[in-house]
Parts: sequence; structure tokens; C-alpha cells
Amino acid sequence: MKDSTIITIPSHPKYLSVVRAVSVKMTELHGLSAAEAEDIKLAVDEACSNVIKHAYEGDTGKRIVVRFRFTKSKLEVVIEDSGKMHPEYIAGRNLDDVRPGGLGVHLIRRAFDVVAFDEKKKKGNRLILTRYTKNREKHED
Amino acid sequence: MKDSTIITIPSHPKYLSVVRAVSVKMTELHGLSAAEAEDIKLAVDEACSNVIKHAYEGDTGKRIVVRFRFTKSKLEVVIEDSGKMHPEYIAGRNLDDVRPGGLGVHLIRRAFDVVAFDEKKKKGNRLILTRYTKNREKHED
Amino acid sequence: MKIETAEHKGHKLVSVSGDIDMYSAHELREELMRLTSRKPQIVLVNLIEVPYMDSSGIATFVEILKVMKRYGGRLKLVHMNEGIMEIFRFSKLDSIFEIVGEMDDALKS
Amino acid sequence: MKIETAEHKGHKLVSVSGDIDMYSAHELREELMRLTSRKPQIVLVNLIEVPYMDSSGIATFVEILKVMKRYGGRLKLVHMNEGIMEIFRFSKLDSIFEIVGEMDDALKS
Ligand SMILES: Nc1ncnc2c1ncn2[C@@H]1O[C@H](COP(=O)(O)OP(=O)(O)O)[C@@H](O)[C@H]1O
Ligand SMILES: Nc1ncnc2c1ncn2[C@@H]1O[C@H](COP(=O)(O)OP(=O)(O)O)[C@@H](O)[C@H]1O
Repeated sequence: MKDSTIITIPSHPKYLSVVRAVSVKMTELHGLSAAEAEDIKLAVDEACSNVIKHAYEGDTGKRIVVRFRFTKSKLEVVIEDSGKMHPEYIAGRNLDDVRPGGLGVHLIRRAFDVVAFDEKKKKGNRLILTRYTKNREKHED
Repeated sequence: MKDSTIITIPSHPKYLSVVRAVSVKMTELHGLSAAEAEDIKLAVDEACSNVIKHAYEGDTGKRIVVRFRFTKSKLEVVIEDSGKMHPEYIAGRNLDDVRPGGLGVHLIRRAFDVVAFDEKKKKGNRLILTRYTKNREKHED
Repeated sequence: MKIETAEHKGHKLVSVSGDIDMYSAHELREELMRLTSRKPQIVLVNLIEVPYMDSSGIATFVEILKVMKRYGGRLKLVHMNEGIMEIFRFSKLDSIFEIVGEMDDALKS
Repeated sequence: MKIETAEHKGHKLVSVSGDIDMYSAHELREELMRLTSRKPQIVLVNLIEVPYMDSSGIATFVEILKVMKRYGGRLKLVHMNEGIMEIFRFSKLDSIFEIVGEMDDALKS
């Protein structure tokens, strides 16, 4: 845990830009390309937006904790809230069905190989996003 | 505390750029001018550099916690470490005595009206930087 | 994010600058809703100063597009950067929207 | 931060790009120490692509300046931006350093 960087923000959309700034700096520091950095920034933004919308149902007075951890083999981003628990990440809409919404989950899965909720978390949610560094193709399908 | 934004980094100089990015975003969000934002960014960077150099004596495996809190009347930045305690902030060198070092404290005091250590902190240090929003002149000397 | 609304060759031109995310999309939505309530035939949105857009921004444009289509209006997105364009493509929205490279081409068809 | 060392009209020119902070100042110090160990008469440092410098960067330049003064060399800082210049002024270092606006002027005196 000592090697991770953590940003804690109020659950207000205006702080999403702070999370994006941290995301960009972190990926930059770890030598990811600008294109990779953009994908990851967007995915983390979408995951935090979902916390505000769905877990907190728009309540802007709560907190969101985003932890970045880089190891040789992967980038892990963990997003925690104390909001409404939900059993599983809904799949997002079928992309052929054009309507507002339902894109976020797709954009998260686009940047991360594994998207999973920590079952052990008691109150609120802990979303664990994992992106493998090497052989990314192998992990993608 | 719910309205504050907290960035926690490893005590390695490479993460100073992450703290600066958060500092810039936070001051931007709260409508400070670009010049004010620059002064604050520099001061926070200097305070974190001092933690690495003096409180942790170069140990890069510890943590630094930086909390930004804006109220109507002030900006408060709190910097916490778990390093070597020290009774008081040393004054910095006399600016007429040209030598490397000793500038950081001056640059911190330049951006903040009050620079104080929290006496109640048991282990490590908690530096509290306060900058008043209005009538800044009144608080400056 | 900043929004400026002007006239361009007799049409409404909305110039946005800054990131469009869940925070700013709200304001953008208000402005575009206000504008389209008067049923203009063409609305141009200049994105040249928009470096970033998330799904809240996209949802806003989908919504406005639907509003305009209902009365036969046309929404044109001008100067979308390549990164955002890629998200539109990924979301299969690039064919739904009129996405125009240059201001000069925006009124050609 | 990136450092490039080249020749400019027979003198050493060090071009830095990126923030100079406690992290990058270390690398900059190494490069300038290496360079000045050969006692060049003039060293030009181009700061045009340096948006930010903290006291670690300043300390590095003070140290190099002292090294060079010892053998009679001259360190010239070129294209320092206004924000950094202000810090040098505040630190009473603006009169200690040779700070030059343009590359063309750097070799004039
Ligand atoms: N953090 C979350 N907590 C609870 N439900 C969520 C969360 N994130 C996403 N969901 C569910 O997944 C669905 C799809 O999410 P997404 O693709 O981001 O689209 P949108 O948020 O626009 O509906 C949401 O409508 C919601 O039901
Ligand atoms: N976080 C800290 N913990 C302990 N001592 C500190 C801390 N910050 C500053 N000091 C003391 O104050 C002095 C002046 O600090 P500063 O002006 O930043 O100059 P420098 O760090 O270059 O010596 C330092 O040399 C050190 O003795």
C-alpha cells in the first residue's frame, strides 16, 4: 500500500477534474503512452461519475476514494464509496441502441482488463480495475 | 472534513508533480487567479519537499498526506507525515546570504498567511498552512 | 468549461471551451435545451477548444440530437478532436451525428 | 524533464524542458556538474521550455554558479519565464545570476 497514490474527493462532479489530473500524472510518471493515458483517464472518470449517479444517487456530500497502484505487471485502480451497495456492475446498453446513457461501463471495460467489485467490502462499494502492462492483447478479447 | 480533497503520495520526489497537479486543479476550481495558483502550488511543493528531506531524511518509502480545504474565508492546506518530529519550523536563511538551500520556508510564507505545526499530533508532523481569501493585505506584513 | 452562443451565417453557433464532463455537461445541456426550444433549423457546435469529453457529454449530445430530429432540425458537431472522435466511433455514434471537420464545410450540405 | 546538451557558437548550451523540482533537479545537477568539471568559460542554460522551478532547481543553479565562479566561468540563464523570474527576484538572486532574455543577447557581454 505504501507505493500507491490515493486521491479522496467529495462526491461532487466538480472534483472529477481533480481525479483526471491525478490519473494523467500517474500514467505519465509510469511511462504510459498519451493514448493509453487518455483511455485510463476516461475510464476512471466514468467509474467515479457512476459512483455519484448510482451509488450516491446524486448526493454530493459523500466521499470517493481513488487509489492508483502500479506494479511491474499491472496498473490497479481501486474506487471506493460508502453508498448504496449493488450486486453487480450492470452490463451497459447494447451499443446499437442509440440513447443517452449506458456508455460508461463500456468505456471502463475498454481501458481495463478486469472490472470487479470486492465482495468482502461491508459498507459501500470497492470497484477494482486492473489493467495488465504486458501482453495486453492476451488479456483482451 | 467531507468538503476537503486529500492526496496521499509515497514520500518520493517523483510524486511532487501529482501534488502540484491537484493543487492547480483545486485553486482553479475555487476561482483563484493563475498567479495565486502558482504561488500556492510552489508553497505546497516546498512543504512536501521539506517533509521528504527533513522529516523522512530522504526515505522514499513513507507517505505524505496533503489535504486541501476551501471555506468562504480561507484556504487551508494540511500536510501530514509520520517522520521525525521537530519542534518548530526553522526560519529559513537570510535571503542576503547567497547559498543553495534555505529558500523553501520563505516561499511557503509568501503564499500562506499562517504557517503552523499542530502541537496535538502524536507521531510525525502536521503542518497547517492557512491563506485568507479576503483582505489578504491585512494578514500580510 | 465556457459556452458562447453566437450567430454564424444566420445559424446558431455554440462554441464550447474546456472539458465536457458530468459537471459541465449539465450547463451545456441547459444551454442547448434553451436554444433548441425555439426549433432552429441548424445548430453548429464548435468543439475546437474541447480537449476531453466523457459519456455525460456524449449523452447530452444524443439527447439534443433526438430533440432536434423530432422537429426536423440538424445538429452539427464541428472540429471534434481525434481522441473524442474515437470515443464516438467506439460508441457507434459517429454515423448518427453529423461530424464536420471545418467550419467552412459545416453549411455545405 | 528532459536535458539536451549541445554547442552554440562554440559554447555549451544546455536546453531543459519540463518542470524543475526536487525530482528532476537531481538529474540536472549531475549534468551541470559533469559539464562544469571541464571548466568551460561559458555555459548557457535555455529555460524556454521550463514552466516551473522550485527551490531545488534554484539551489542547483546557485551551486553551479559557485562552482563556475571559482574558476572564473560564467553561467547564463536564458529565456527564464516571468513566474520563475519573480521567484528569483523574491529570493534576491536576480542580481547574482546573469539572466538573459534572448539567445541572441546571451553572448553579447
Ligand atoms: N457504481 C455503481 N453503482 C451501482 N450501479 C451502477 C454503478 N455503475 C453503474 N451502475 C449500473 O450500470 C448501468 C450502466 O452504467 P453506465 O454504462 O455507466 O451507464 P449510465 O450510468 O449512463 O446509465 C447504470 O445505469 C447502473 O444501473
Ligand atoms: N518538514 C520539516 N521537518 C523538519 N525540519 C524542517 C522541515 N522543513 C524545514 N525544516 C527545517 O527548516 C530549514 C529551512 O527549510 P527550507 O527553507 O525549506 O530550506 P532547505 O530545506 O533548503 O534547508 C531546513 O533546513 C530544516 O532544518
